[in-house]
Amino acid sequence: MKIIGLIITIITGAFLVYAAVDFPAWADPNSPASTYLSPYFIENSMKDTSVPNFVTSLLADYRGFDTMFETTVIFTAGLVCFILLRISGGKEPETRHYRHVLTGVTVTLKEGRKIPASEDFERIDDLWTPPDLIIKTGCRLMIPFIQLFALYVIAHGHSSPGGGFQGGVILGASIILLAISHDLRTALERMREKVVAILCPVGVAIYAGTGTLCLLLGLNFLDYSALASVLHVDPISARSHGILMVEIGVGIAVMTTMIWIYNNISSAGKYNQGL
Amino acid sequence: MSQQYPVLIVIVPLLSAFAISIAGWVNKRLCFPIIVTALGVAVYASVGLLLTVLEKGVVIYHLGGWPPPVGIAYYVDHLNGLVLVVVSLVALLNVIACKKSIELEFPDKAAPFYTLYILMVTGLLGIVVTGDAFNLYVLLEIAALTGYGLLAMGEERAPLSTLNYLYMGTIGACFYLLGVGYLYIVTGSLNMVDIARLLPPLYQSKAVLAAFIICMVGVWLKMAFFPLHAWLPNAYTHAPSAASSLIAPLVTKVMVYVMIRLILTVFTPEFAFATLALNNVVVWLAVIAIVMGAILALAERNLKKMLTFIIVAEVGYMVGGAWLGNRAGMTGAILHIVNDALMTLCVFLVVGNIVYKVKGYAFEDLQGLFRKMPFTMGAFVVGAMSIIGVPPTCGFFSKWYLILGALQAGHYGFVAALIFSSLVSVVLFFRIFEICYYEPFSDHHGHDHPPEPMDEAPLLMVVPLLIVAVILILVGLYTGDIVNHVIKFAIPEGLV
Amino acid sequence: METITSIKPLLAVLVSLLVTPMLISSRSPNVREGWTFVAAIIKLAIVASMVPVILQGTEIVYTVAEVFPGVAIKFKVDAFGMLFALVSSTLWIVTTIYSIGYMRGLNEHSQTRYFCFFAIALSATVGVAFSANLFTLYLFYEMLSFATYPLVAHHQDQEARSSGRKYLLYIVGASIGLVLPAMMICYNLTGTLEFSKQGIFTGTEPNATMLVLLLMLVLGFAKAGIMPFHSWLPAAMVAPTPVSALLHAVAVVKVGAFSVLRVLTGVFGIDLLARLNLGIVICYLAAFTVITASLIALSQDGLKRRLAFSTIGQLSYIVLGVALLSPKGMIGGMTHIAMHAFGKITLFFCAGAIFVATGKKNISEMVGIGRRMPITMVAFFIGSLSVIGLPPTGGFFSKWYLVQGTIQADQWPMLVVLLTSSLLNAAYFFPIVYKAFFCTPEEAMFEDRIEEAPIWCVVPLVITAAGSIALFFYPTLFLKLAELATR
Amino acid sequence: MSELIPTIIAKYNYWIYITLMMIGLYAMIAKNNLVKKIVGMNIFQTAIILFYVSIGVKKGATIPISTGGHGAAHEVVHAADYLNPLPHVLMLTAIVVGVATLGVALALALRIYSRYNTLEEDEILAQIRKK
Amino acid sequence: MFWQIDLAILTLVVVTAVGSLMVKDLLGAAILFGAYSFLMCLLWSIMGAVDVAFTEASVGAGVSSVFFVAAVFRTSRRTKD
Repeated sequence: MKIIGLIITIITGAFLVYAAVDFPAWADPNSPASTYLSPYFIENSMKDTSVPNFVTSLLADYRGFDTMFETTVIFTAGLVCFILLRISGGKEPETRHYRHVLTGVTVTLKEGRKIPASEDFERIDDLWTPPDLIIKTGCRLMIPFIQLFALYVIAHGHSSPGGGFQGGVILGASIILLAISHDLRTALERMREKVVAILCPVGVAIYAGTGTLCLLLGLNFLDYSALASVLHVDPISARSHGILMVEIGVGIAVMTTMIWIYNNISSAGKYNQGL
Repeated sequence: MSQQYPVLIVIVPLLSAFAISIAGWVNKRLCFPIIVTALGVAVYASVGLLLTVLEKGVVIYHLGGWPPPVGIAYYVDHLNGLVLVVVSLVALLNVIACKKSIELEFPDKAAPFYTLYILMVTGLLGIVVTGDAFNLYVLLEIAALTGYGLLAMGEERAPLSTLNYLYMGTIGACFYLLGVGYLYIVTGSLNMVDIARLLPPLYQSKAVLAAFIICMVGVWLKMAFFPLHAWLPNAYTHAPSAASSLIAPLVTKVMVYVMIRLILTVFTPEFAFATLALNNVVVWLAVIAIVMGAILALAERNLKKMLTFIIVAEVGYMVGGAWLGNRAGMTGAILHIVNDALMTLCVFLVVGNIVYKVKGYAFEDLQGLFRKMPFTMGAFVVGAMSIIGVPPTCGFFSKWYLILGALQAGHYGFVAALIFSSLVSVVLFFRIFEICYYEPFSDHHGHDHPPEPMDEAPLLMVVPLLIVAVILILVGLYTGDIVNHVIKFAIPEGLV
Repeated sequence: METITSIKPLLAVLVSLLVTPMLISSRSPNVREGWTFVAAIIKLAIVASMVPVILQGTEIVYTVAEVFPGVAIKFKVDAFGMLFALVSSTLWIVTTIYSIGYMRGLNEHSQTRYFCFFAIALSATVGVAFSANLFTLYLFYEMLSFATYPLVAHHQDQEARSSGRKYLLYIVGASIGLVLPAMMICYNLTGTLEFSKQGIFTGTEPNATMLVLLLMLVLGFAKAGIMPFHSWLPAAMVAPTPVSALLHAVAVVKVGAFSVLRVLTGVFGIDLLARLNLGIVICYLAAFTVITASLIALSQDGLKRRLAFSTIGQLSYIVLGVALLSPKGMIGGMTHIAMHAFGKITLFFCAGAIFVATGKKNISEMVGIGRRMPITMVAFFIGSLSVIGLPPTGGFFSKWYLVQGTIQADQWPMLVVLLTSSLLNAAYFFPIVYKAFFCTPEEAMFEDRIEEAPIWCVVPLVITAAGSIALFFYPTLFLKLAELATR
Repeated sequence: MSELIPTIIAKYNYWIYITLMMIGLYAMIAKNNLVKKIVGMNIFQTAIILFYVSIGVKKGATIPISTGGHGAAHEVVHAADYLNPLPHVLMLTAIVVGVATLGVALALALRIYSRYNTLEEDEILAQIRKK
Repeated sequence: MFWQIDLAILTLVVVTAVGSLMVKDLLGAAILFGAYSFLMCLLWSIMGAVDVAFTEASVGAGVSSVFFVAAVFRTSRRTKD
């Protein structure tokens, strides 16, 4: 296999090198890619959508349809991880471990008995390791700021790098951080599985729904200028607002998907303590 | 509303996917009606679209209101109008036929399964309808990811074979993406029609050549064209029957469509066939694919796996036909997309019914099926006849055009391969018929043994199957109309 | 040539196809067989209603759908097709009666399936007869191959399985492997597949191509049993006797011969064959088959196997007649389809009746059987007379024309072949009859007591035997049709 | 030779992308461990992203965000001043697709591990063959 | 931008890529992959693709690595190659 791999790799590589000779020189301002289509976006983005970040206007408006499917890809990945890994309705384990929070004593109960939820006891798994107070506290302090930053990234995507996707990942990462620093159960208490699973399609549906709204208002799918009549603004601002709406949808979808995938992978679908 | 058909075909299934996903957490019984309605709308819209195209010519839809090449546009011409109808119809019939087996195999995961199912259909429909090279990549990935999810839900070996598929599929999609990048770097555009307009002065460029070859290799990987077919048989065999009867008919066929679209629209036949001298190589590869597929199928003792090797051979038919570089061959390839999708659906639905009742698909499990499941087996006979290429089932007619194309191109190797694979198919299928018909043997002439009671699959599974079988014959009888009114216009005038 | 458009040919084909749902859903065997009768009679009526029109020299045309440019699923009833359709639809009725007797007499299983596929096979046969082009012919030819497979393999045991395999391998293998590519090449060369008197070729194609195409088409229709594609026929004799009778003496093999004749007269055209001197190739192939098959038949002990080899030989008569390319020879070949059908079906019916009544299959076990089953054996005698070609049976006429044809074509070797094979025919039939009636009481294997097969079996064979004789006295219809066809 | 070196330097990004891509491709074909293959797959994908980003580079241009900020619609924007934003947008999508594929691949690897208790392909195949 | 930094990053990218494939420990491979992603993100921000770099930093270096670590945690660190 190694030799075959090597041969294939070398042939492919040689072919690509051969082809690259005919490329325009690197960073050539006169290459077709820089002169044919991109000037339109750069020159008209502000006029068309009043969004200074060309990437955002291009992402969410000119090629907004791609982005909708990009979000759908993410949703799909979350769903696939769920359907592949989640062990739903599985048997409760015979033995359960509990830890008395104050004293650190571990209690093991057999034959499916359990302790009713209380402040004193927390449920732990076989793989439990003692938490580090510094990490726990540090993370807890950081998480609100991370989330705040994420919201900023989503909201300010119009005029600075960032947008729904990056913000969504960061939001998701904040919850994942909680799950890592504490345990998965703690994170799940904040974000129930059902909430995640419903918010995820809702996020993408906000995107697709915005598009459909434009369609219902009489223009083409995702033509945000149709929103002008609803939002009582001029078509150009309507485009800007439309972009914000879909960015929010993307943010929700991406955040929940990241959490969803993490939940399923880190607990192998069992939704126990996790990492 | 009719001017919105192009986007509705994609959007209605997409929105319904979210609805199903949410309904799965609220009320599971809603899922099936939603998916059937959505696919029904898709079928309606695609038929309406095809009729519009037949009447008025190419339909162009600007997404987001941006005219191409600035925005993304949908181009619906005769070629993808036809494929759209096939894809949506196959998906609709299959989901109805597979309701029972989905509920049996995934009692608590039916809703996510339906969601993935309809997302996959969305992806495939999107691939077919789009006129933007990069948009196609994104949809390709949707179809692929959902496909991995659906396939991996099968037997215990399914995850491994799916992971292999995932590696290959990712390489394929990335190659395609790279090819698009090469096109972008030399033309600066992503819109297919626009690229085709900008390309002619660049036909001598190595980058364009590389883009073409890389795109082709990527697409071949995805459609399991020899010698890149190794992932397909295992991945399809171990999949749940509802998934394999969606994926087996559609994915390879849609990828063949992408190949034809690239050849006809993006690179134009002049470049693909005249500038490059690749025809012969590819057709010979197709010949090997057909022969290999047939022989490997012959070696299998397992119905579903045997059928997967037949798919490999059928891919050879279509690629070979398209690369013959003449009108008849291309007609055959396009017609075979339609026919092969339908006949593969037919045989895989049969496998689904058998699995539902007998819980197995090895040859030993098939004994006495003619008596036990007469309707299912009746449809199987029709499907098999179509794969063999017996008139008036549709398989014969596409084979006719393929052979005609090969004769006109003077490629007798391809003719021989087609005839050979027909003959092997006869052996393949009659071997199965024999098992279903003769076995289990009784001692004396079979006069007295008590006939086994009929134990047919539920009506909901049998009726769609029979519909497919009837469609197979109808498409065969109306081949003349399909070719004269649709496919004739799908092939550019330049190709003779 | 005048043509009129009428849906009748399509109806004639569809009648037996449409009756299958009725057969499947019938509750009792009587209802089922009632439907079969109804269909058979309707079919004969439709076919017969077209006879007067055809006799006036008019052709009936009906196009179902155009599938390729220049090629349609199209029916055309001409004199030759009418001749064949008339024979097969007449004999279907008789065979249905016989089937009822035979199947019930032996208490066979899966009778519904049997009658269904029988009906489908008949549809295909009439379809072949009425085909207007090579494509339609191929379509129905394949349909017939697959519809007869369950009939051949009716017994569902190991023997039936291997015979069924052999049957399919030869028939379908040859048709997909040879006919299909040949048809494609023809279409590619000429752009049409329509049968016509002048043939479809322009005559400018290279000789070698024409020879290869001719051989592919003639041998590819393996149902005609021209050697070396003959050995499926004896193997297929495992089928129940009515199947052997109708299909392997009348429908299937005659479809093969009919197709070969169509290829010779409609695709290539007599003139072209004569010009390129290709007829002689087919002549020698057929002559070889005639002699060899007759010799093999002599050595067979199984009655049905002997009949099978006899059939192989007789089929080649038909091909030979047309391949002579002389008008008389062609009339002889075409009428032989009808004459041989009546004779051979009688023989098969007899073989089946003997099996039903006594369970015997081998000739060596039939010494003295004439005393037990006199009617059957008299019919057998008449049938064999017809096959040999002696008066007062219809077979005499076809042989007569064939002989005249060889003289007309100046093919003396063929005359010798015909006469030799007639002698051989006599040599393998007469001993059976002789031993059946004239044997010493010690040799006789049966008690001296008349015990015929069930009435349902006997009546049909009497009818066909009577038909054979009747054809001697009233051969006009078939001769007229054949003459029209050669004109 | 004297022409070759400028060519190499002028397009060094392309050479790097080819190198990385081949590393990834080799890993996907030749590596035995399933997770290693997934790592290879990601390297393969990032290589293509690198290629696309390289297309977007333009000499003497700055990042594709209008310096005028909001409300500067009337200002004339010169295309030559800004980088080509289109490849960036495409690559955002590609990155997302990459992470989605990664999630699915890891989920599959987990399923395989829970069944065969190993991630080495040869060991898994040996187990399958033994059955 | 200084070409030295450019060169250093490019070298490091290749080194980490090869390293993550060579190292005989899956956890190590995951971490090296994170490093690779991060270097890649640097490279892109040098090229001016700020949005892409931002995304790669949060996805490639962030979430992807976490997924890898989680998966390795749930399976095994052992690898033969």
